[in-house]
Amino acid sequence: MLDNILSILIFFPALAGVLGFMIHKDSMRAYGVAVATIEFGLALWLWYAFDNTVAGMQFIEQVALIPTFGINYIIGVDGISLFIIVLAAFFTLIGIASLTDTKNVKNMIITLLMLQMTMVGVFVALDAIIFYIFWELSLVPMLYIIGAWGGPLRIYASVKFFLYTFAGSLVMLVGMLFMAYFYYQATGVWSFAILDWYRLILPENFQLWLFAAFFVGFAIKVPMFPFHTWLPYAHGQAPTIGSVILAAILLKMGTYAFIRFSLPLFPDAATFFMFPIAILAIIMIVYTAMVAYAQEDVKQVVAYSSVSHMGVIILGTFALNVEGITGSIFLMIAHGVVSGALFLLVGVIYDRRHTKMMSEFGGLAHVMPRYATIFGLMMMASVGMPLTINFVGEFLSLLGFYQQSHILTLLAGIAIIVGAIYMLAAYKKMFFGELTNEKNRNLPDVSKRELVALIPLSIITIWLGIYPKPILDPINNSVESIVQLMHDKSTSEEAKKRIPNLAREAGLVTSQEAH
Amino acid sequence: MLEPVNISLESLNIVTLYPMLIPVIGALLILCIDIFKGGLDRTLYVAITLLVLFIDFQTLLSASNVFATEGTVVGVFDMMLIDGLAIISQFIIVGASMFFIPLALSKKQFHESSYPEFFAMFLFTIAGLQFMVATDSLILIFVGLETSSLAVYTMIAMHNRDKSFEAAVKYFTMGALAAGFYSFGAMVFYALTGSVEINQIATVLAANGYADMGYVLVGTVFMLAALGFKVGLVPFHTWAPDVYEGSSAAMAGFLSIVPKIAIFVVAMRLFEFLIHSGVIWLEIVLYIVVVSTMTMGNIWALVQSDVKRMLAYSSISHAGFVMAAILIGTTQSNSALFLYWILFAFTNLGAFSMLWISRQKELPHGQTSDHSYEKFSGMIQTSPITALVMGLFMLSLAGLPPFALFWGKLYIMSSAVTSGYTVLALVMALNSAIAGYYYLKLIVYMFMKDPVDGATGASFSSNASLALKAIIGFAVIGTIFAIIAINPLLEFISAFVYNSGY
Amino acid sequence: MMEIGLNHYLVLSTILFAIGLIGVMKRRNLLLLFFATEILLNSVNIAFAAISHYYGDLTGQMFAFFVIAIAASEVAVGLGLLIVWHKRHSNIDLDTMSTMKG
Amino acid sequence: MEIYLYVALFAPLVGSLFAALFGASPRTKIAGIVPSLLLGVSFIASSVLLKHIVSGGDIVHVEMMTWMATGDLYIPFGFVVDQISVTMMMVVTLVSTIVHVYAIGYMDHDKGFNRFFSYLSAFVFSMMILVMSDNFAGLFIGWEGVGLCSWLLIGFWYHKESATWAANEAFIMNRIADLGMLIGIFLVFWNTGTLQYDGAFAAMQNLDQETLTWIGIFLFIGAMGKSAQFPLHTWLADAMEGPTPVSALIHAATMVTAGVYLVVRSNELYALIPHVGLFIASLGAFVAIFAASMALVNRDIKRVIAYSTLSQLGYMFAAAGLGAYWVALFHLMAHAFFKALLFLGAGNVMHAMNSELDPFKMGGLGKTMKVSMIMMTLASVALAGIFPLAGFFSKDLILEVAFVDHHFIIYTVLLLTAGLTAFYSFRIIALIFHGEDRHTALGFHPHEAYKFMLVAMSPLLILAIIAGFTMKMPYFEMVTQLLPATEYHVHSATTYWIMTIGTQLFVILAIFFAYRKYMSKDIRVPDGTSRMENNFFYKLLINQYYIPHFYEEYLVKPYRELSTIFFKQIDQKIVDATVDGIANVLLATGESTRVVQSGNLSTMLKWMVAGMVALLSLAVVFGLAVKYLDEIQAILSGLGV
Repeated sequence: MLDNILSILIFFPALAGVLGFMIHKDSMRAYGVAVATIEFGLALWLWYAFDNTVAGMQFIEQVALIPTFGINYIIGVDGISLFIIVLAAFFTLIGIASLTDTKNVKNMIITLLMLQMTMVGVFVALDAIIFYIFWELSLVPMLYIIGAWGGPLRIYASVKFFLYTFAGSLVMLVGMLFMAYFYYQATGVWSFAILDWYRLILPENFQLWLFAAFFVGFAIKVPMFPFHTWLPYAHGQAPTIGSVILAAILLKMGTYAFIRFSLPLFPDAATFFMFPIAILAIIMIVYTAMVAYAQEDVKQVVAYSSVSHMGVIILGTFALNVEGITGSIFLMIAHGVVSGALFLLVGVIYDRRHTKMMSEFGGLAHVMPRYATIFGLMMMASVGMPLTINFVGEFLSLLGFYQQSHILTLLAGIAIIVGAIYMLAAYKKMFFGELTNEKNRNLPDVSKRELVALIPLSIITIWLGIYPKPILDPINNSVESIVQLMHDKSTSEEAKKRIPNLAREAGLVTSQEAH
Repeated sequence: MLEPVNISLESLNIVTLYPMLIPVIGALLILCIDIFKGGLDRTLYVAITLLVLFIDFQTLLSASNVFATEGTVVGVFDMMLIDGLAIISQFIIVGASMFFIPLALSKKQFHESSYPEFFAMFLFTIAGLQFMVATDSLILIFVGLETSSLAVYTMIAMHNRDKSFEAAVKYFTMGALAAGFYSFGAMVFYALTGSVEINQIATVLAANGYADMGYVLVGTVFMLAALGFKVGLVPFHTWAPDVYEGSSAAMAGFLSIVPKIAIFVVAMRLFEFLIHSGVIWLEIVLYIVVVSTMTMGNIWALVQSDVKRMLAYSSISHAGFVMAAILIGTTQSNSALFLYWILFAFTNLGAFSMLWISRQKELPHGQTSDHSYEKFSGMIQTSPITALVMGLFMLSLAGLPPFALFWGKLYIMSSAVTSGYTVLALVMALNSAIAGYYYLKLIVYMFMKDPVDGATGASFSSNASLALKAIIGFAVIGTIFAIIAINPLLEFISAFVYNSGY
Repeated sequence: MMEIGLNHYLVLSTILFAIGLIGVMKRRNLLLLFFATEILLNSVNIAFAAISHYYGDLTGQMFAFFVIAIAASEVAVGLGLLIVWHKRHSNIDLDTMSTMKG
Repeated sequence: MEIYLYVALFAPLVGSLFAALFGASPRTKIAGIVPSLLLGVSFIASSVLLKHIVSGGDIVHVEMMTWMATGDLYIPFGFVVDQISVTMMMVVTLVSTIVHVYAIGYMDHDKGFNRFFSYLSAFVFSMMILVMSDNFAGLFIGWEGVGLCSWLLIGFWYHKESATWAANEAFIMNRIADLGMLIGIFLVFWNTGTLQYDGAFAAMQNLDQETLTWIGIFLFIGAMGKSAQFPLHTWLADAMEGPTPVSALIHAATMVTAGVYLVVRSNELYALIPHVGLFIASLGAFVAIFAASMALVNRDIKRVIAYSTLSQLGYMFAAAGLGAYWVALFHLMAHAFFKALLFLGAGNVMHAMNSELDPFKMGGLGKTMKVSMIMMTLASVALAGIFPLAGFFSKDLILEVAFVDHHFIIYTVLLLTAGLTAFYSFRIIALIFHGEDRHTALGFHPHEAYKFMLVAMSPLLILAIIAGFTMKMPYFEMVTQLLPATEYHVHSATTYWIMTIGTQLFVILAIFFAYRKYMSKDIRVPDGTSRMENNFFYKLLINQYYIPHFYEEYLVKPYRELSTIFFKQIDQKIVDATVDGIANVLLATGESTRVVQSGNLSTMLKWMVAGMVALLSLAVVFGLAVKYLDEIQAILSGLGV
């Protein structure tokens, strides 16, 4: 049943959003929650109906859009994208549910639903142009959210966010056009279908250029150093819900795209650029962690911390082996949950005090014990405490990359030190010590509505930390197929060496090895 | 004793003239009606114009069928040339005009629409443009060009405000200069080849192997200057912003779409053969002109404070974009040109109509121009739907998928990529990014700022009438659901362009 | 006495054209500006006539006629505009018409 | 047997969660009693397992469930109870049960009572995971878990700046070491293909020296952090900010010995790389004397005991490094007993002196706190290693090991340390319990601790006394089934007796010296005036060799400044400024060039003509170029282009 579940997942929120215009203001929140719940239910159903044993794409749908130019509406889901979709649905739900009183909440909820459409779309698209459409469309609602509900610098922040990403992705678009052209030359038909592109083996120098073109688009989205400066502004100015979605889902688009496009399409280039990118990733990890330590605004701390964690994800991705890539995908979800939760937590205190300056706080543990506990849990998760969700991802990513380079992994491992430093420092500033500031004297502890969002996240954080299997298995299957594909496609010796050949390990030899 | 020259009517092949004659007749009809009974309401004239254009469109349809079956048709002493380009461009011209003319039915009656002559002029313009695209004789092109231009000058002036007169005068004077350039260029080619028919010129030049390249270039320069002026390539663009600002939004929209496509066709006819016959110079120069037009147009648009003026610069930049297609000069790029222009027509129609419905009789208090950015601030709060529609058009202009213009950009960039103009493609990409800023600026004003005190939603639709709303509705649908139309359009255009040998 | 050839005509027309250009650039008075444009067009006409004679076909002259016609109609429109402008501002100095800029 | 294993493992967790239920609610005894009982259960279960193992039963090994599995990596939650882990389990469960009971009394006035027990039991759970896990990953879980709990417990009184600071210091320092540990784990995985102890160690047998060396080094770096070996030692002394039961349990008996446990656990690895072993031993010896020297002058009871712990850890590492793993483990056990006892005694004293820690403000407490005095004295005797108490059998054994293996430098160092140990232990004993009464003057009214606290301590006392001669042999029998069973016997009996008696005499002398110096009636409270205090060495020691100062000055501060520079200078002034710069350049170009559009018609016309002329000139140039192409080429070739 429900063969076109994916299309429903994409367009149901959009439709609901359009209908939302005629909902009365007061009942809007209820409406939003209802819609998001249905969407989340559908996402869960997708997970339930998803066949863990299949490595390839599932629920594929195909509709011809511009056959003459090879652009078609192709969507599908595999282990890599599945959980990010579920996560997106989940975060939209708790985002709307925990929405504190904002001015014209109606527009906000409609925007969120639109945003959800684009988010799901990006992760199910199997046609480069469809991917690009959703990729770009996702900018608009976020632009509006930041620009309309943000802080004093909101317009600067939102425009910067939009233009920066927009410019990057246009370069990526040129790359896509080239890719399609090469496919056209090779086969005589236009096609933007990713699965078709997978079959195309390009000479290495082409790969390098195309990789670079795609890289610009993805790196800005991730965001990788030195393209990261839009993020602190976006986070710093965005309303809580904006930061949550941005950190939890939108940033993952970049890293996801690396795995969906860069690696399988250009295995040789990926190998070629592995070390430069790894070094960038390490700079991201350590440098931004130190920058985070220098912040006075707790939200900025979390913002920079997510850049730092994205560094680990990138590193895992470019480990080019199953452990690393699986780890990085898992870390995407983990980081989504944890940083999302952290932003929610920051929002909690912001709603009470309307400031995010840590100097304003101190000794909060006296008045808000529950808050302090949940914050502590999430902090520990974010510094990679074992048996929390983050550890699994970080461990696997680093473990994976260790196969490629020892010394770089050692440097990247500094993450667990510097991460602890800024997080503990921030926690100490906020929660420990005597309660000095009178304004904090009688702050209410976390309310029910906030717990609605925070409790599930805490549960997930622990549960997946202890028992990641249900998520790791599907991811693992899909990743194995991708790694194998990369190995088979790679032409250069270096790449063949770096990218493990699972088939041989499994004892059977693919056609490439045959001759 | 001269024996009488007898020419069989078949050989004249008058059919090729029908599409141009119809608007001319229509125009005369309107004038006659006015003579017999003056002071009739504008609705009548709008209706008549629409009907005429409708018939015109029908003839074009039949013409396209003829082309589809028999290929290119020539007639009237080989003056007329009905090939794929002619047909597509006429479709665009007539079709777009059909959308633009109802804009005269605005809520407030503006000066021009009270003149029947205005509508006559309108039809003359269209006729002139149709002549331009449906011939390859430099004479007829010249005639068509001037007919349309003179009509346009007058129509601008009819808006009857100081600014519109200033605009008209400026446009007129520069137009006269451009006409001089054109005729001189034509003269040079005539001197070189003894013919004024483009394909003749081509053959002759090819025959003597471009012996005196220098003169060919001189001719090309003058042509480039003349045509460049009409489409507003840098540095011949200077009229555009003032004229757009001076004339009514509806008129400006019309100017930004309809005349330009005719010029593009002429440019295509003229420059294609030069580029392909290895006039590298032209390639280089066009490259420079195209890039500077795209870039400077954008950069100047960045600093505008009036939306209409911003759109003027933006359409300069778009013209540069499309000129690039001519520079590339492959079948794909030429089809891309038409595709782009159709989609651009929809979007710009929408954008300018939005300006048009927000037009007040007299300047809002404390504002220097009709459509300053401030006027739109906080629109989302006062009249959300209007704001959304406007935002939609802005996004489409910025080339945000999946809205109309994105597909045009996509296809042109793709054609650049396919024929090895990688750098050009990147320049286009980055320019679209720059362009993002000023389209975004309006969105920022509409969605993120608070309304200026005392502003009500009414002011944004003060000039709205059913007709305008309908037009905008069309534009919205066209912009959003462009994706569905792309495939048939592409098939149609490519076939026609290819069959007419471009 | 020397033979007057095609080139002389062409040179003449070019010179006239140049004069016209200079006029177009220099003139501040609209009326004179229009005169300059007329010079431009007519210089071209000379050349057309000469060339068509040189080639011995009538196309050139035809073109010249069209140019003349168009020049005439331009004058009509131009003068119309000019008169309106003069009515409103009682001057035809084009330095006054620069309300739109930037 | 599995059931006992699970009981032993999870009872503490249950206790912790139970206490956590009362986390927010006001102090209730129940929140302390239930966890203690559950720990008792856990202790009993461990004892059953011990009996099973001792009575030659085979090793209990269970695999609860998969944790991580991807690619070639497979990590289960697997637990093993063998001779080594069961020893640790006994120590952990016993000491922690006692400490829990004790803490019920000790913390009964603290409003964080419930929270405290939830943390403490959580710690025990992590510790159990650490020692029972059958793979490195599981070990790492426990490793980080105890780190977390120690962070929570050191910073338990989070309103105290010093406490939270110490907590963070401890956590971060451990993190530094954990990185080494992590790298070690990676090395193990990529070289052996598994993280299970048995598989990994089996595979290590045929790895090249270099790899093994690296593995050994990185794992040991991990151990250094937890066991606070130099240079990562400073956190342990500061960790004394935590409540005393915490110090007793975590920072004396169990957590800090995790490093030793790791080395013992990886004995098969270190057996292959003796040179690393020697390094470990030397470092151990160094730390032993280094810490002892700092303990000599310190004026804070808990810190003194902390340093002594440090120095004892040094002993253990020395033994482990020299390959005498069972000895190390034995000393670990014995030390756990008397050191915990010592701390709890100190706890009583603090309780009595309401948290006063300076022994110079006490004196003559013996009169009011007899039992505590006896207990602490005996504990110190055991620590000093006087026959027949526990310390004698474990510590002197290490001396013998060093001697027998002909590492005479290590031996000498350790011997000296033994003397110092005796001295500083009795220095505080003397200062606290004997000599004239200095506290009443300061308005203290000491009282003995609750009965049940003392009762709770008694098992430790007994063990501290008898652990040596009763347990040594059976223990040896047991663990040597797993560990290399090297007997350490000085060959000639005479040397042996000379050594032993010599050591004893030396130690006793040290004790007497301490008593003489600090029991005398006219003891001068150090006030910075006396000659000794201005002596360079005294300053050096009291400032802990200026190492914390060094860290503060040359690591912490620069890091903070560098961060600020990165943020303020690089991130904002360079990286971000570039981005905005590009945008601003475009805007500026627009602003500066918009004057082109002057609005004046004649300028516009000029522009058109200018453009046309420009193109024309280009055309002419090009035309000429085409015309004279050959000449140009000739010229160029002439120029040699």
